[in-house]
Amino acid sequence: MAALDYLQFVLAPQMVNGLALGIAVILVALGLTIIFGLLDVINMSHGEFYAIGAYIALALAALGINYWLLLAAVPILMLPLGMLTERVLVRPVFDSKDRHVTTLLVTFGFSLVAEDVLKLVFGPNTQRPATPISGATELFGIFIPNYRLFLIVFGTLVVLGTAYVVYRTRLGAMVRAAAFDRNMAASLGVPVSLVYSGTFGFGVALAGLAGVLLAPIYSVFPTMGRDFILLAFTVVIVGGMGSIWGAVVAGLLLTQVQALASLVISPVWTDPIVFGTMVAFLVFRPQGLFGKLGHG
Amino acid sequence: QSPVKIGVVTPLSGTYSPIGQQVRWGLELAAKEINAAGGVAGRPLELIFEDEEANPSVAVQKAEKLFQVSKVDFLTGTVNSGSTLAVAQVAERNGKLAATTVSFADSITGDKCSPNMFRVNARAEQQSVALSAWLAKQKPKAKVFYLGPDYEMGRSTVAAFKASAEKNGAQSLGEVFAPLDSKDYSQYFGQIRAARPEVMYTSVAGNDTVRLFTQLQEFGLRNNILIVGASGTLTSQNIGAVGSAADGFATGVGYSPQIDTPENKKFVESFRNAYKGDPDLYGTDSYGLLYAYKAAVEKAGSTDTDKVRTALSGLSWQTPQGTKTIRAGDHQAMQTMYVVRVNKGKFDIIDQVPAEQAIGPDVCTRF
Amino acid sequence: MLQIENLHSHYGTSHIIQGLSFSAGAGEIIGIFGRNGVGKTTLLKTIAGWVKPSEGQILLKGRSLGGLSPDRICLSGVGLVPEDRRIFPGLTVEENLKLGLLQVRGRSHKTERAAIDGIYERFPRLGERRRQLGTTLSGGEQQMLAMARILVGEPVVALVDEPSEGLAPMIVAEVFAIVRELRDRGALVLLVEQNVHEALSVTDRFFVIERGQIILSGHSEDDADRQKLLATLAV
Amino acid sequence: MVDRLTLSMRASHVLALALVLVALALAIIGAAAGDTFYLRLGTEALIFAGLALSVDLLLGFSGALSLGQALYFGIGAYTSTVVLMKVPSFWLAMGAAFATSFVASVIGGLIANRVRGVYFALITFGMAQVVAKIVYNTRELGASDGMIGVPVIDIGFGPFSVSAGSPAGFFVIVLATIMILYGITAYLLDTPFGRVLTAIKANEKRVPFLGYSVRQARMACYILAGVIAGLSGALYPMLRGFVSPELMFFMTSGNAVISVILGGVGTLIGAVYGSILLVVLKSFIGSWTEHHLIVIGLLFIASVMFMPKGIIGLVRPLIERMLLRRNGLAAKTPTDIEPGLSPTAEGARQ
Amino acid sequence: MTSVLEVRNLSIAFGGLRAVDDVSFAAQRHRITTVIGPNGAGKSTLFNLISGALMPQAGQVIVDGVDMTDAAPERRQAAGLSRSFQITNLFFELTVAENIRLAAQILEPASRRFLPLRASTRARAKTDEMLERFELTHRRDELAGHLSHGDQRRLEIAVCLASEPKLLLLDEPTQGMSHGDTANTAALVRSLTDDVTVLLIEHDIALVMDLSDHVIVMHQGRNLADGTPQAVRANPAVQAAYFGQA
Ligand SMILES: Nc1ncnc2c1ncn2[C@@H]1O[C@H](COP(=O)(O)OP(=O)(O)OP(=O)(O)O)[C@@H](O)[C@H]1O
Ligand SMILES: Nc1ncnc2c1ncn2[C@@H]1O[C@H](COP(=O)(O)OP(=O)(O)OP(=O)(O)O)[C@@H](O)[C@H]1O
Ligand SMILES: CC(C)C[C@H](N)C(=O)O
Ligand SMILES: [Mg+2]
Ligand SMILES: [Mg+2]
Repeated sequence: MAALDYLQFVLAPQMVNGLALGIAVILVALGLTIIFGLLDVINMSHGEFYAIGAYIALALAALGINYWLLLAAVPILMLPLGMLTERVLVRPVFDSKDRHVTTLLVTFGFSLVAEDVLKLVFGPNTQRPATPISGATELFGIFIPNYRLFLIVFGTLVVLGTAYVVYRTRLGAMVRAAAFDRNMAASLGVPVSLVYSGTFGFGVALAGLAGVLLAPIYSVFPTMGRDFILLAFTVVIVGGMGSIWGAVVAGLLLTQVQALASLVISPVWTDPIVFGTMVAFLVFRPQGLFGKLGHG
Repeated sequence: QSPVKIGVVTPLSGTYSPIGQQVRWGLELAAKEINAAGGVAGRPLELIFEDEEANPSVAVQKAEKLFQVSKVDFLTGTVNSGSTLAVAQVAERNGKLAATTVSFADSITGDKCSPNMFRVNARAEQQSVALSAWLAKQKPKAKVFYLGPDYEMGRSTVAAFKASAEKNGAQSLGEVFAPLDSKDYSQYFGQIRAARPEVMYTSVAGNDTVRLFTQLQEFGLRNNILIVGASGTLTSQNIGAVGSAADGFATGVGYSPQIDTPENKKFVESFRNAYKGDPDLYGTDSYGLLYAYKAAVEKAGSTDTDKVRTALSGLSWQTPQGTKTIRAGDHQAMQTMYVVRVNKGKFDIIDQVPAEQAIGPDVCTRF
Repeated sequence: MLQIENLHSHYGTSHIIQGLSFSAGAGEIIGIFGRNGVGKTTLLKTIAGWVKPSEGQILLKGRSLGGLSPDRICLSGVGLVPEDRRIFPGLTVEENLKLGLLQVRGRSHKTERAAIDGIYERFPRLGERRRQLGTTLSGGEQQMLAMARILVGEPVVALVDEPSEGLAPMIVAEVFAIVRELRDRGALVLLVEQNVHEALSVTDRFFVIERGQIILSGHSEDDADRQKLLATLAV
Repeated sequence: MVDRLTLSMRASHVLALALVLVALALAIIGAAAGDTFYLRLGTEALIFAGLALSVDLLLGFSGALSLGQALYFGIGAYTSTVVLMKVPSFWLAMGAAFATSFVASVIGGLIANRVRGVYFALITFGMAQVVAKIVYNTRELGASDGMIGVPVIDIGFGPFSVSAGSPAGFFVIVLATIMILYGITAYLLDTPFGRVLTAIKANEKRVPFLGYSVRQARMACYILAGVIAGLSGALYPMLRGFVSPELMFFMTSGNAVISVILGGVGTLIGAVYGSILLVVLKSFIGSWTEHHLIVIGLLFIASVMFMPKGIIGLVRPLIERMLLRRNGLAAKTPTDIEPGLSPTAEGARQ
Repeated sequence: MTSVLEVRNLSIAFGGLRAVDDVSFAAQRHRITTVIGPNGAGKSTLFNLISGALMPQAGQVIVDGVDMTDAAPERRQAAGLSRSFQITNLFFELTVAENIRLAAQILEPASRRFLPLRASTRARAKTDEMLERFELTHRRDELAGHLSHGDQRRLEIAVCLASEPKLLLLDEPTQGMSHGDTANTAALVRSLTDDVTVLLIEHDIALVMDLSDHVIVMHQGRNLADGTPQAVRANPAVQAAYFGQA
């Protein structure tokens, strides 16, 4: 009886919640892994773009725009923002000899600025849009809020759609070629400039979408961007840079590790444990789970 | 007339900036009123603000600047207990006085007390005493589960509440400590459900509260469990974001805008006029501090550290929260503690505990 | 078809191409010879748009290419096989090849597929390695891939930089055959080679570059011209 | 023939000497004027300069960006605190900080040096984050409150002794410590060992085929950087009398990176100038807006984009030219050698 | 013992592709041994195995009587093995002189590793010598990345020689060199054999015939033929696999 109780009240819900968190993390990591894997750029301001997405959603919702429309409107608004950021900040240092470091540094600088600007504009207090779907469903005795169910389903669709674009279209190869050798790619007819900013914009739009989707659960405040970022980076690394499937598998895996570790060991130790998992991975498989797409 | 200068080192940026904002508002309002009424012993009050970035290292540097360059007579504003402790040491080494209006940690006026540091807000223990007394009346022998943020403040608030609740007959079912900035509290809900508590005590604060409460609501745990907690858990900073999930939450606190006294009514009104929002405990405690300082300086007849220290020790003065008295033994203010309960976004007062009962023993041994 | 007038280009302050002019028509193979470091590669890079000319004109069918970006230049029909091959290491052989298709817009999927398959038929080695990453190819395989990459497009001008470098004799012949084929399809080929003897057997005309200028030009058939060439290069 | 890097390092030394002279002059003026605050602020800037120096050693020379160098700074600071609270001895505290940061950086290095590039940046970031969290939750180390009550110590040098409470005296001691650390690093970079590091940055894959172990060199560099950070950190509690886990947080590491970029990557002395500049900027901007991050962020971006060698990059070439002239060499310094060579010279060959 | 390098049954496969398949041979001291073969035959992979860039799945690499099969590249280098790369592999952001000096530094005793560069007299002398010998003195302070392709190829050889190896592996050293330089390089390689054993990969057949003491022909990962240049050239299997009709 006690064992059953444990299973029903503790273990199973823990794993289901881990799944919802996993999808949330994957959504944030998705844009990151695309920008990282295709452009070879570590976007340190990814978390801030996630925050910007959430704030845009909040502002639009205040104007009375329906939540479902926001799911489309925010990414559409974020795309040009991302493209602009790429043009103004990333592009000028993209060809420097140490691209990894310089792009990481400019985006780090941008994250400082963006966070403070959000605070200036929206104030320091926490805000939260109303949960668009309320209520909860009981499945096999496990209690799951409806919005989380929606998140799991919709998140899965977003991941599948993105994977289609990256893997099944010639665009993917064009982007990777352009990232590696812009001159040669251009001489084969790849519109390098557009491809760069488009990819960056796409990654940023995904961050924005994650912002809209997660705001009702995790709430909105200027420093929210820092929340997911370590976990998202970990997911990207363990999954293999640029690999969408890698991010999915790693996201699900690490959040389960986290969920179970916090149950069995202690919540405080989850961070070291998740991080330890990443270290172990890097030691045995530096290229990550599915590191094939990377440029080495 | 040279002004009396008061340094304020408070987080204006970073995670704690909403609290810093209340501190600033409370102090500015009091300074304006005091200056309009002729100042401190005829000298105007001047506030000098510095951003501590919620970082003790920065706080210390700014405190030194205020003491040595701006030559302030008195210092306040720190939020983090860590910053407060560090700043107390700076004050001591500079031979100046300081006070906190926010930090909870019992150690500040307990085992790490400093002759130069005062606290005018209620510490963790005071809050717990009030709340647990009320809880014992409300739900005798309540079965309580504890969820605290995993750092000093969380651990000490949970320990303080647990001790006084158990003294009042409550039964403890279990406790978890969630890391600061946890994204998802639903991972603890299984344990909570399995324990089947009647009451849950929490001392998470800020953004964490928003997540905890909305997630509790999502998972339907908000309906059948009474949630009580620390005074910093819900404040005007986050209550809007928490929304209806906040209703029914009870806490032991030194302040509520609902306190029905003419002083408080007047205070709330001027605060609203000035800042378009309600004061919370941090704003009010900060407001009250300047009146204490004014009274002490006027009593001492100077801003000299030793004289003002003597004047502050044992001082009683009026605040919107009622009369407060600084206990000479540990520099902790005694005040009436209220139990407030959230009702449609407002903090209704439902009970109160007299100052002497709430204060707890003086464990300071340094002076 | 291709007209170059008084071309100058620089790297920083060093003046590499110093007033170079020539013109060439469709269906020609022009050999470009010269010692190491005289600017042969720089000339090709300038035409391809990697290096911006500081002075002078590059006209392709009367349209100026100067100042266009490399992708626009590619789309106007210029194909490039660079000297270090520049195979994309993170892309598979097939992905590398497919990028070559971009030069011509609007072909049907079937035509494109046929072009790729044609390459695999011709270079079975590439077919066998279609899923292998670019970096892991042997030097010679990379060279074949680089040639194949412009073959699947439809270049009007093909810039080919030292294609025989590092190739086994058999493959050298194969590569020169591709160069001929490009010409037979009506393209103008600018062929930079150190392997002068072999190159002369395919070129129609040649130039020798020295200090960023053409110091000698001639017809490959003409014995006197060839003598002069060999004498200049001291080979 | 002086080689390019040797020459630039000499130019850095000139700037270091200038810094020391100005600092000593200011210390004398400050002491005479009875100033405490600015001297102590300057001391703090120098302590953080030590952290920045260790970041620059990794980034500027071996090309590894550490986003978690504050880890070792924090370890040094906590070690020193624990020691000083028991035995108020400067030398013991420094020795202990050396030992703990050495051990910690050996362990950290074994983990982080498994990977390169951005992975290295992220791993170091994560390691610092995790250790900071552990400290944050460890009651024995004061948990989130940190530890206060570090006594003001007397620092003895044989017959002499200086109190850490004396603003000018302690300033000079910190200045000396940081300059010694600078001197050691600068010296090492001008040795064959140092050049292997620069080679790793330029083309790591080629290095083993010259007969050098990349792993050893990277480890040595990482440990050296960790120890420099640890020793600098050890000075912190002597100045401020306390430590808190914030010393290990990302912002501390981030500030060190910002200092290095502002000052000039790969110049070493730039790290010192950069952290002084950062302190000045912060207190200057902080006095008119609490949104100082916007300004600092923008400045940081601007220097990454437009001043890849930071402020040092603006002045150092002038000094290099001066040095060359003094050595009676041509005014053509290596930094202004333009890419390529005139084809004329090329044609003349053979 | 006259063989400086001995390779026994060396094999490596990438997936299904047997890039080097059971190759054995020995390189005689002070001789030039040349590996030829069609593109993709496995020549560079063989060099990678010998120099430690890749670890073999089977077989042994013995340098001067010492089994180096599992040694890291730097250990082999320290034992006197030096290699060049088919695709130019230099420190492009360092100057020409720095590139050479880095390699020459290994000549200094370990005790000098932590002394100022000035003290590395031998390395400095060696650097100057190499610069002279490869006619790069006038470009010593230019970045290697700014040299033309042919000049970079020469620098690559200079770097390899700067460490005074006893066994030198050159992977298509003349690739991209002008005729004059090719001839110079050939002369240079020949002059080296006084103190160095050379293992060469080349496609320039005239050069191979002229230079080599011993030729190994690789084809599809295997050692197809092995012998004097003349014998190999006359071998019909080699004719078919390598020379084609040419
Ligand atoms: N990126 C660059 N920056 C500066 N100088 C360069 C650069 N690339 C080439 N050069 C210089 O320009 C000159 C011409 O180089 P180029 O590559 O055009 O020569 P090349 O004729 O192709 O020689 P090779 O036969 O060796 O390939 C050389 O002196 C070279 O050093
Ligand atoms: N890392 C790898 N993964 C997969 N295949 C590889 C790898 N490295 C080499 N190969 C394959 O092994 C074969 C031998 O390659 P290698 O580079 O040794 O050829 P090579 O004889 O040097 O040819 P070339 O004369 O063209 O340089 C090639 O077919 C190549 O595609
Ligand atoms: C809730 C917070 C204002 C409490 C504060 N962090 C403290 O340490 O006391
Ligand atoms: Mg060339
Ligand atoms: Mg090869």
